[in-house]
This record gives sequence, structure tokens and C-alpha cells, in this order.
Amino acid sequence: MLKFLARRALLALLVMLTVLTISFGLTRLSGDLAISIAGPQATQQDVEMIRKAYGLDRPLPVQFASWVVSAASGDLGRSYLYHEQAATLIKARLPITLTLGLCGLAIALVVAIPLGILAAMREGSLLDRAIMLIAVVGQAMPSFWLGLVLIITFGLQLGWLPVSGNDDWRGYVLPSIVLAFSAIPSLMRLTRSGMVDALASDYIRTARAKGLSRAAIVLKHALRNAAMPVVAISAVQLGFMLSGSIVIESVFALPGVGYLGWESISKNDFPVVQAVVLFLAVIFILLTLLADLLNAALDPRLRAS
Amino acid sequence: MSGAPPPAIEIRDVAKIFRQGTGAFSAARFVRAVDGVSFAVPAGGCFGVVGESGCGKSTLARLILGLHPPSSGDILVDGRRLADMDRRERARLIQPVFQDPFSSLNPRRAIRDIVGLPLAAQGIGRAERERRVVEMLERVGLTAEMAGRLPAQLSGGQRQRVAIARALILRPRIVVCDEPTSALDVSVQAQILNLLAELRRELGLTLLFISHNLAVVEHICDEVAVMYLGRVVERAATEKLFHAAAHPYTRALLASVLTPEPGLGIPDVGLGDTYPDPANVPPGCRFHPRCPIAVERCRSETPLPRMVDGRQVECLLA
Amino acid sequence: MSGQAPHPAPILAVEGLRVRFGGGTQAVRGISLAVNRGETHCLVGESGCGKSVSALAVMNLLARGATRSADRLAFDGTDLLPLSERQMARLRGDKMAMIFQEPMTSLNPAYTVGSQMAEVRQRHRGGTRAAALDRAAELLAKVGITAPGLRLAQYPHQLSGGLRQRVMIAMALMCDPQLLIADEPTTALDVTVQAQILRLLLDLQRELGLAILLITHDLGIVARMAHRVSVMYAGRVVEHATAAELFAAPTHPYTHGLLDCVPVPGRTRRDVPLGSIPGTVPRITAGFTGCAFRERCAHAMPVCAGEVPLRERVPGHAYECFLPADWPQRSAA
Amino acid sequence: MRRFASLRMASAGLGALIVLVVLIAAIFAPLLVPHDPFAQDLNARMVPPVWMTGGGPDHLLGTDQLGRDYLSRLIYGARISMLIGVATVITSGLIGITLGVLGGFFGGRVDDVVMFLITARLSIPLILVALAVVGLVGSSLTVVVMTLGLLLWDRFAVVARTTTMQVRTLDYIAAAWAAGCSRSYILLREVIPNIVHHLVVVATLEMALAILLEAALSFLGLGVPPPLPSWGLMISEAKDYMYFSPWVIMVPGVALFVLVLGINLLGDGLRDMLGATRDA
Repeated sequence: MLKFLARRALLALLVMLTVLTISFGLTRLSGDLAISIAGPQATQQDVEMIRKAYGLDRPLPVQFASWVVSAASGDLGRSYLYHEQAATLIKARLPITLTLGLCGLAIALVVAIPLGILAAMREGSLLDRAIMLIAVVGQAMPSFWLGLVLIITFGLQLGWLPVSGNDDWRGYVLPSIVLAFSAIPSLMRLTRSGMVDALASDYIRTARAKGLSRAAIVLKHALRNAAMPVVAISAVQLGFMLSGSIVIESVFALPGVGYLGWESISKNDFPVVQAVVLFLAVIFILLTLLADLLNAALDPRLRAS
Repeated sequence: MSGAPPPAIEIRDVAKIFRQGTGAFSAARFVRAVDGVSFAVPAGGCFGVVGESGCGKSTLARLILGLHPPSSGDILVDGRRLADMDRRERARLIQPVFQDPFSSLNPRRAIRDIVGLPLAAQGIGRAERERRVVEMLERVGLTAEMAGRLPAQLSGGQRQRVAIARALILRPRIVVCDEPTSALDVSVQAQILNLLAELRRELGLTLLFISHNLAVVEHICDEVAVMYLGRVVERAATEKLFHAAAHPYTRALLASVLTPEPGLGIPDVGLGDTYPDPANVPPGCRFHPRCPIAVERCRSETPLPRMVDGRQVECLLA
Repeated sequence: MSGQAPHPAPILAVEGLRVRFGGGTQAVRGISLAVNRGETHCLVGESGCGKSVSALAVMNLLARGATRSADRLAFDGTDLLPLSERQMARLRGDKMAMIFQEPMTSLNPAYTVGSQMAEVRQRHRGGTRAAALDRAAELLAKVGITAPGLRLAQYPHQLSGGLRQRVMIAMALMCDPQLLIADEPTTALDVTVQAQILRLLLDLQRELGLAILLITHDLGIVARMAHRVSVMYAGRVVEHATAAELFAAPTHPYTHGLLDCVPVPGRTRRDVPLGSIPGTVPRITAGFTGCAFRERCAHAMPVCAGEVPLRERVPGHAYECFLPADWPQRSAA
Repeated sequence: MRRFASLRMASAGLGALIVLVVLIAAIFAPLLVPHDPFAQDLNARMVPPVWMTGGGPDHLLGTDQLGRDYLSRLIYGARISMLIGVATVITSGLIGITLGVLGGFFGGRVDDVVMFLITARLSIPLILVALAVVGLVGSSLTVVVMTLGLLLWDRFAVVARTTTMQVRTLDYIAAAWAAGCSRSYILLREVIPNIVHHLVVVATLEMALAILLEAALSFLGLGVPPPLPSWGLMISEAKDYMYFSPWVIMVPGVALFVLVLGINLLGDGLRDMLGATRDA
């Protein structure tokens, strides 16, 4: 188990390095940074000054190394736009994004798991078809468009919920639902296929031959095995949701990390773009690591080795 | 030895070590699947290899077919090193018949293409291929009309006949049969065994016959090797082995053959409840944890193969 | 066997059992069998003959899409046909237990051996988990497992196939069943382990007075284990007899042919081909009449397409065929 | 399963029909459009669709805030969606299938590298990186196609790798080696035909995903640049008017939804018909 942990952490570290490289490379893709920072009216002299000031005149590997070193110590650079540390900006906006992501995941799990179980228990029935239709429809629904439709329906026409902002909890209702909607289809399919496989397995036949009650067969023996991948995937789904919040936050004008990212991309605020990409990627990597660990902790076959 | 033909298969101290759990991100485990095996099969003979699952008999078959390179040792086929042959030459000399008649035929190709595959690999043209495929199908008891079908449209026995046809279409001298009948019902098993015996006689084939079914091996083989955890622990002519086995493991194997003779009951094979693990071979005699007659020195002293009464045995007590 | 006292009533009595699958396939076509107390009854046949399906039908464990019907299905005097699934579940694992072919997949990978064994006892007999675990340890020792305490805390993947099958057997015995249905319990195991498991079953039967319905395709196992034998072909029992009778005088042409197919060390000759049955098993759908073996039978006659009689060779030995009981001797002559 | 077989066939058929209609619209767009999709008519702005009061037969689906014919823009938008979908599937399919098949077939070191690439790719938040790239490099159709193609190969690689590994261990592959076939012959004639049905299903999923992502990027103003009539961009441009005329976001939104639904239904149908893996 310890060996597994160490190996998995090493892999995460390697991936992190890759992400760092990509993240650094991203800002260099756009051409000469100094020119973009200086703006269209700048003279050649201004550009040269900026180049010096931001250290852009040094060779690329040196720039990369110094950037990695400062990033590791929490210094993600200063925003050109807000004239603040990018890390401070992210920290201030993180609670909004986290609330949104966790609410979305909770809603998704509460809807997807029972429906998935129900579909599997009635495999091939009309109910199963109906539930799977929800999954297909959900998969086809563009989340930003769904957000707009919900705003029109519940915000404008019915007037039940605010159309934007985060003044109170009601501001989170619609965005959480939209975010959940994007995760429900895959969680539901996974629960269903896991349960279908489990229910058709030899050990369920054994459980039936032992005369166990239907509840014990489904909830204890089948669900335990079907739930292992679902729990693990939930961690990854949370990662998807946090990075997906970029779209939802801009639809609902929620000033979270995603909104910050979008804003800084549209306004060429490179240090913040870099910082947000890096920050979300690190969370993403940690969540995938968590998923693997959860999987290993839940499955005795992996736990032992 | 100068005038005598070389043995069809000669194996010299062959070992195969697999690295399990490959990759930079998982711990490696070394499995000694085949661990120093030597024997020779004369041309036209039928040599049986028996043992439990995990004893290395299927790995041995794959080594002889050239599907894996051995980790050490030499394999000579028809007097020439297998490693020196190119794939076409090897294919003309030695061919396989596998256990599972379902996974051994490509489900997306017609019987014609499956049987003709070795010919295609030799660069033989379509017309010639078609002629020889039809001839071979008829030879193994199928009809020319089946050439256009897919494997899914055939029964298990028919599929195994297709596999035999594929193995024989290049007229190889040697056929390696890896559990060719163990996935089949007894009535079909008998058909396939009869067909193999008949083809062997007619075409002068050398057979390497791998099986866990001792009754089948006794019926078809001239000589038998018993494998345990990667080593041949006993090797003898079939009659000799079945009359009086020298190795305690062979005796246990023979005791567990249940012939259809009512009233004999189930013998005690005396092996206990431990089970061999090829990734964790015990020191000393590798059979000692299960051996009913093991003594103290079996734990530490590794037995070497010896000739006892015209048979090769690897046991300190034989 | 023949020397024993007559049995008052069989523990399991099956009459006219039929199983149909969704696609119209008739897997079991009206079979009858009686398993006596303290005896091993072997149901033997090749793959697809309906032997496993029959056993599952008795336990009411058929997969969805399969339907069973029977003239009579009685266990220990109780009629099983009208029982609800809930009532049937109360019997399963308690009075009648079942073990399966694949020991590798028949245990739940997520729970320990002890937990899976204890829950059977607690389900049917109540009591504390500790008491159930004690019982489990005792039974593990009885099925020949050394260090039962250690094994109880292990997960199935930590055990070899042979050990898992022993665990399955011990689990089946948790509530002292009167009938054990064993569906090809040794097919997935090595020959040496097979002999050990079968010997264990024999010992347990003698000690506990267990009735065993043993399903197998292996005539060697039948000969060594069975008191009585029913031979199945294409969904019908074509011959049934005591084991001694059946092997001494196989009378249905299928049984006869099957026995000729098996190589026996020291008896079958190497230079003589084995007997074999030509052709393959037909697929039986609704409206099929006559003997299902007639296409492969060397003795088939026009009448074989009609209703086939059940003939008695000697009391307790019957076969479903038009041929007279002494046809093998006649054709040999 | 069997009971609703006809229902499944019907939904797969519906999916195929939708995809076919959109494909025809995309290919023959110049012949089908009633108006020039780029022509502005400031006298006819925000004309509602024909079924609403104020709508007329001249603009069946109405006009946008610049008076451009909505139906014509929608048909041209189909071009962009289909182009994005097909081009992304081809690019990402080539990358993913090559990596997956090589890793699965050769194993060992090659597979270690492939596994690392897959894990690394899965650890990178897709939409964010796509946004950053498009935002930084500048938005154009080519950049969107290239970015999505370079990012969406992971599922192809995962499925190709696992199915190749399964097939590789089967005895017919061993028989082909023993028959003297070459490595490339075995890879191309024995392995790939037996995994291709799984990959077809993945292709439909990725196509749907690519179309949705392009719409999301364009919606955020970082995808296809105006005045190209991308459906996502149409929704974005109409956003400010939706409070008074909700239909302006409904028309392109429904088009997008129906197309993606059609692709998914077709994919599900193919999965059933070809017997591909369920959780691909």
C-alpha cells in the first residue's frame, strides 16, 4: 500500500511538471509578451523597458526555472489588471467556486446513483429506457444554454430565483443545478453498468442461493461492488466541475475562480491566466490522485497489493 | 549419431522468466514459468506434457512455437536453432493447435481466410490457396461449403477441426497441441483425438501434446513429461509412467485420475491444502510443501534429475 | 446402494420439470428425478443438455427470461411450486444449499470469508455475529482448512481456487442443510484438487447424512461418487439407474456411446480409435417431437420420430428408447 | 432487452436521420439558404419566427440583432459544427488510436510512455486549456480545430489500448505469429479489425463533445470569431436580447441540442449493434 502511494505520488509529480511546462509554454504561444503587455501605442523603448522589468530578456529556461521556483513558494505573479498577487485573487474567489462545485456534485450524486440503481434493477424495462433517455438528453444539453434557459424560466418568467450574482444562497441554486446536470449522465451510466454487471455476477447468484433478502442482495452485495468506481469517479467529476465552472460562472456572473480565468484570458492578463490554469490543474491532479487512493482503499484486491 | 536424423524437437536447459507488473509505476515480480527444462522428441513421436495449471506447460509450448524468446537455453527444431530461423521458415516446420476453439479463430474472418493464413504468409497466390484450403477442410472432416462461413456459425468441434486444418495446411513436420480437447465435450473430444491420431499416422507428424487430462495423454502419447512449478520432475515412456510412477507428485496425479469404474471411490491424493505459486518457488525440492513423503533434507537440498530404472526423476527419495 | 433399506420418501422429488427460455428454446423438457436422503444423485450430460438449468430451476434461481413449470416439485414433503420468492429464500441456504462451478467468482470480492459465511447463519438462524463466526471457523476446519481463524479474516482473492471451493462448501453447510446441490463443483479446478474436493464431499455426506444432487459432465466422477444416476440429453432424462447398473449395462444408445468415448488408462487401446458420436446436439424449440438423439443414433428407426416409450430394464433402471433392453448384446453378436 | 429492441432501433434511426439532415445542410448550405447569412438588413432587425406574431414567410426563423436571416445563419452554422466535429475526430482519433494501439500491442516501455501521456492529459483541465490556448493564440476556426484535436484524444487512446491488450492475448493472434505473419500484418489485419467497432462508438462520443466544446468556446467569445455563424456564437450574441425575445437563444440552442442528441443516439445504437464496450 505504501509502495503504491509513493509510486502514485511520483506519477502525480511528473504530471505536475508537465502541466507546469505547458502552462509556461501557453503564455509564450502568443508571441512576444512584452509587446502585448505594452499595448498598441507603446514605443520600441517602452517595450524594451517592460521586457527588462518583467525579466523577459533572459533565456527561456532561466525564465522557466525562476517562474517554477516562485510558483512553488506561492508567488504566482502579479496581475497586470488588478495590480495584485494572482494568488490573492484566486484565494478570494475560491470559496465561491468550491461551494458551487460541491453543491453540484452533491446534487449529481443524489440524483444519479438512485436512478442508476433503479435502471439496473429493471434492466430492459420501460423505466430503464426512460432513465437512460434522461442520460442521453442530459449529455446533449449544452450547459451554458441550459443556464440561459433556466434564467429565463425561473429568473424572469417565474421570478423565483435571482438571475445572477451571489448575494445569498439562492444565487447558487441555478448554477449548481446546471453544473450537476453535466455530471449526472456519466455518473448514472456508470452506476447502472456497474450494477448490471454486479447483479449478473456469480457472487450474486451465490447470495441468492444463500437465501439472503432482496435488500441485502442489492444494497449490500451488488451496490458495494458497483459503488467502488462511482465513488472514485466522483473525485474526478469534482475536478471537471471546478474547471467547468468557468462557463457556468460567466453565464451566471458569479465572481469565482472560473470567472477570473475567463476575464483574464479575454483581457490578456497573462500572469493570472497562468496562475488559474496552474491552480486548477493542481487541484485536478490531486483529485485524480484521490480517486486512485479511494479506489485502492475500497477494493480489497488493490488494498492488499 | 552421425547417420541418425536429429530429434524433431530438442530443448536444452530452457528457462523463461516473466516480469509481472510491468512499468515504471508498479513493483516488478518475477515468475519463473519454465525453469531449466531439457528433453528431446524423436521425429514421428508423440510427447506428452502434463501438470497442473501454472506449472509452465503452456509457456513451454509457446517457447517451442517461437512466440516468446526463452530467457536462457536453446531450442532446436529439426536440428536447427529456432532463434536462427526466419518466421516463414519456422512456420513451415512447426504449427500450433490451441485449447479454446473460440479465441483461436479470428471472429471477423471467413474460414477460408483463417485456414489459408499460413499460405498467405508464405506469399502463395489466391487460386492455389483456395485449392489447398478446400482440400484440407475435406481432409479434417469439414465440407468445402464451410469455407465461406464465419467461426460463429460453427460448433466447438468444427472450430477445432478448422484450427487443425490451419495447422496442417503448410504440411509442417511438428504440431504443438496445447490442451486441444479440454474445452470440448467428451463425445467431441473423442472425434478430435481420433482425427489427430489418424493425421499423425498418415502425415508422419511429430506431436507435442500438452494436457492436464492424464487419461487422454495415456491414450495418445509414447512418452510423458510431468511438470511441476516450471521443472520436469519425471519423464518416462507412457507405459512405464502409468504402471509405476517414481515421483510422489506423479503418483498424486495418477491417483487423481477418475476412471469411469464404479465402486472404486475417491483416492486420497495426500497433497494438503497448499497450492503452488510460480512467483514464489520454495527452496530445496520445490514440491516439498505438498509432498506426503517429504523429509527434512527436502527443505534445503535441491534434487537433480537422475536416471532411475530407465526414467528420469527429480526427487531425493526416488 | 442395492443393499440398503428402501427409502421412505425422497428428500427431493421432481416430476415433469420444464424450463423455457425467452427465445423459444426448451432447455428442460419434462424431467423427473428423485434424490433420496443420504444419497448422491448424479445428473450427467454434455454442455447444453439442461442439467445446470434443471438445478437452478429446483432452487428457483433461474435468470430472468427463463420460466419453469412442473407437475410436482417437493422438498422434504413440502410442495415448492406455490411458494413465493420470499418463502423460497427462507429455504435456500438453510434446508437446501447450493455450490457452483466457478469458485473464483462465486464469492463476493468486497467482503471477507468470515463475513460472507456468518451472514448465512444469521439470516436463517439469527444469533450473534460472534456465534456465527465461531460456527464458520468450526466448519472451515471440518472442510480441511488449516488455520481457519486466519482464513476468516481473508478476502476471496487471497485464496487459491481449491480453498475457495472449500469455503463455498463450508458456507453451504452453515445451517445444516438436508440437500446440497453441487453444480460442476470441480470443473474449474486442477485434477489433484478435484480429487480432494470430491473426497471431502463423500466424507461430509457420510458424516452428516447429506443428500447431494451432483451435476457433472464427467463420467469418471459419476462412477466414483453416485448412488443413482440420471443421464440427460437435449433437455430429457434419457436413462436413469443406480451407478452400478448404469456402468454395467448402459442401455440408451446415447449413454452407451458416451461411455465408449472416454479413454481409460489400461483399458482403451492406443492403436484403436475411441468410440465417438457423430454430429452435434440439435437445438430444441417448441413443437419438437420424438427422440432428440435420433439424428446421431446408429440404430434410429422411423418410429423414433414419434412418442418414445420409457422402458424398464430392471426395477430402478429405465431408459427412453424403442430398442429392447438386450440390444447391445444382440448387436455385438 | 429484447422487448424494447424496436424502440432502440427507432432511436438509433432517429439519430442517424438527424445527423444525415445536418450533414446535408452543411454540405449544400449555399444551395439551401434563402438569404445571404452575412447580409445585414437594419430595417428588419429582430424579426420573430414565422409562427410568432410579427413573423413572416420571408424570414422563417426570424432575424438577429443585425437583421441577418436566422435560418440562413443556422444552416451555415451546421457547416461549422460538422466541420469541427469531423476534423476533431480525425485529428484526435489519429493521435489517440496510434498511441493506444502501440501501447496495448507492444506493452513494456512503450506502454509506460503511453500511460504517462494519458494520465498527464487526463490531469489537464480540458476547457480551461482550450480557452487559454484559443485566448492567447487568437481565435480562428483552425486554432479551435487544432486545439480540440490535440486535446480530445484521451478516450480514443484509453479504449484503443485496453481493447488491443485484450485482443493481443487471444489465441488467434498467437496462431497468426506461428503462421509466419509479419508484425504489421498482424497489427493491421488481425488486431485493428477486431477493435474498430469500439472506436466507432468513441468517435461518435468525441464528435458530440467537440461540437459542444466549440459552442461553449464561441459562447465565451474565444472560439470561432464573428461574423462566422457558429451556433455558440449566435447564442452569445443573442444573450443580451433574450430577456425580451427568448426565441433568439432558443433557435440556435435547440439546433445544437438536437444535433448532439442525434449523434449520441446514433452512438448508442451503434454500441448495441456492434456489441462495443458499454462504458466507452
